[in-house]
Amino acid sequence: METFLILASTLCISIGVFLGITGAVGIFRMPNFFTRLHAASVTDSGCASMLLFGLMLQSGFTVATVKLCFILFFLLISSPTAGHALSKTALSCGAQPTPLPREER
Amino acid sequence: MNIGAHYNYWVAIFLMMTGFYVVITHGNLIKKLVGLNLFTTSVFILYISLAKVKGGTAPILVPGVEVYSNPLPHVLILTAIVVGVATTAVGLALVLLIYDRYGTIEEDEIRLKDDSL
Amino acid sequence: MPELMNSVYAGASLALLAVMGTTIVRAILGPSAFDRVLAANMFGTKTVLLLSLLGFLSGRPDFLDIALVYALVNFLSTIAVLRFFEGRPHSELQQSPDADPDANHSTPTTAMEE
Amino acid sequence: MELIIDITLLTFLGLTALAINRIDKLFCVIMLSGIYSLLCASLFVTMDAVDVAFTEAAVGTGIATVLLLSTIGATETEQRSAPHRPLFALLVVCVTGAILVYGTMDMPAFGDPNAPIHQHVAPRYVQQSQHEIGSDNIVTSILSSYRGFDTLGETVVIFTAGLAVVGLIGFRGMQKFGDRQRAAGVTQNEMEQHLVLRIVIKMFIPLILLFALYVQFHGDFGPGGGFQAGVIFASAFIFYTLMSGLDAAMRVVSPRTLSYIAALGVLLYGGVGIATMLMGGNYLAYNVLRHDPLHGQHLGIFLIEVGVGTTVFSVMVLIFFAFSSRKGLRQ
Repeated sequence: METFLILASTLCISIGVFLGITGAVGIFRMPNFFTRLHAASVTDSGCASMLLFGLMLQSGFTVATVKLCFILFFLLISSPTAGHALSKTALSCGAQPTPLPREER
Repeated sequence: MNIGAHYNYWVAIFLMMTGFYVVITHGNLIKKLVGLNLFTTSVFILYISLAKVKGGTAPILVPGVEVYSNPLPHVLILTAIVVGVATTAVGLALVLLIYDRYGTIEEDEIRLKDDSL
Repeated sequence: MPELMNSVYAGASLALLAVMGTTIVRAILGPSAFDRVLAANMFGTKTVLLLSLLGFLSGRPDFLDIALVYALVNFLSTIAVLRFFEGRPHSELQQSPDADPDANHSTPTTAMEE
Repeated sequence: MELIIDITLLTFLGLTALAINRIDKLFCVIMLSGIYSLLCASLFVTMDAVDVAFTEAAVGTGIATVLLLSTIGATETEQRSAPHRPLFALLVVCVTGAILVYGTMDMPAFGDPNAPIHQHVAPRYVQQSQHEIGSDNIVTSILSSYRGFDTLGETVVIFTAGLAVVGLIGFRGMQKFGDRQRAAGVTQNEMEQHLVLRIVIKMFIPLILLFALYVQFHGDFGPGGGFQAGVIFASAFIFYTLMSGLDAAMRVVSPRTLSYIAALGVLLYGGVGIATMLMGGNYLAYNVLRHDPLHGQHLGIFLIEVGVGTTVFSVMVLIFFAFSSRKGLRQ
């Protein structure tokens, strides 16, 4: 049982970290703001939830799990909201999601 | 481990000097305040580095742990942070007032306007 | 077995540090103001995760309150930044294409706001 | 392992500081200083200073960023002057830095348990505070009991800073808000565009208030206390102001009430000291408050933490109100 828990949480944390790195590559390599926003906001929630879930498996039924749940809840709501508001503000300030040249698509 | 022995202090000094440089070279008042913040924070880092005990843990008592980091610098810095922000707020209020009077927050232009009076 | 878990935490923290480094580079490079906000926001989220991991790594996971405060504060500053943006033309927020500070200083800047 | 994380974070700090120096868009400087203070706070956690990290995150990243943003919103968003005599300054800075680095050569190594700082006073706090104060969090014990007088000073400083900000910039320009809004072409339903944001923030505000109370009253057992709780409580009000506008926020709690609350906090703190004197003890020696010294300590710490919390909360909200009446941030 313990081995299974360790395996499961290792798997979850690895997936989370992988998603995080994907987001980092996206935010670094993508050509303009809206594509970067896409890369960051899509991976952000996934990374956070997998990582925190992996940690929850390790902490068992303790106060730490409850706090992790709160953090997860907060991140899952606030980070998409921030992404949404950011893109909306960018649009209203006049930043246009320009189409990429064909070879970069 | 030899790099680690003094690295914290050196980075703290580097940050302090960066803040110092920002304060003395840049004429923009807000940037000066940000530089002053860098300076303050470097002092915080220095103090907290001094408080660290190798193998110790956060100074909140738990059964079975004997080694704790030194809590005294933590207390000093905790209050210093809040006071630092309060003073930053006063500084920013002064910047707003200066902008009201002079219409600029650049030191050179303020001095020019002072001279032309 | 705890050693194995510890190395997992350690590896994950290092990877998160790398991610944070990338976002810092993006925040420094810009080019537009929104990119910086995006990078700062992502940096905050990753800091929250790093802190949770650090709690487990040091064996005292009861300090997760701090991670919660980080999440809160990160959201607060992002919202404040967005309120700051509203009603400002995009051109004012755009970093000039060359990142060389000396070149920026020599060019006459755009008119003051209002 | 911790050393690697420590060194990496410090290197990031250095990078950020250099970037702050180079960039002349003030907005970007502020974004970077937000990142800088988050980095600092993570560093404090790796160096075991959880309470400090708590405060730095709430105050440095939250309040300072918001205040800086509203200032540049009300003034200028760009630095227009070139660095003043950069080479000379660089020389001065390098020489000073070199002298300081030379000074560190005599300092004990990082984390050395035999360093002089760990030999005096600190062992007493670590070993005795449990019996003398009865609180798990040694930082709270020192902050509010051993060095309660010091903290009283800090609270008064914060109170004074709040008074100074209100005295300097006040809440002027508020009647003109409608005019300026029309001049800027802002329609009334602008906020309705941000429906998602509005609903999310509305949902978060009670949770934040609850969390602040938890931090306030949990300070004996974990990281937290009056300073942090006050700032978190204030951040709920800042959220509300950002969402519904300054006028609405001032209807919830007016600046006049806030200044009364701030004074009340300081008064409570000082009053506990007077009470201990009247009951035959020294100033702020809580042992005499109850028959059992430990209960007395608990009561005293509880009261002064409440005093600190209310003062910090109301001063932060007051300062934020004063700054946002300048319309640097659109509400």
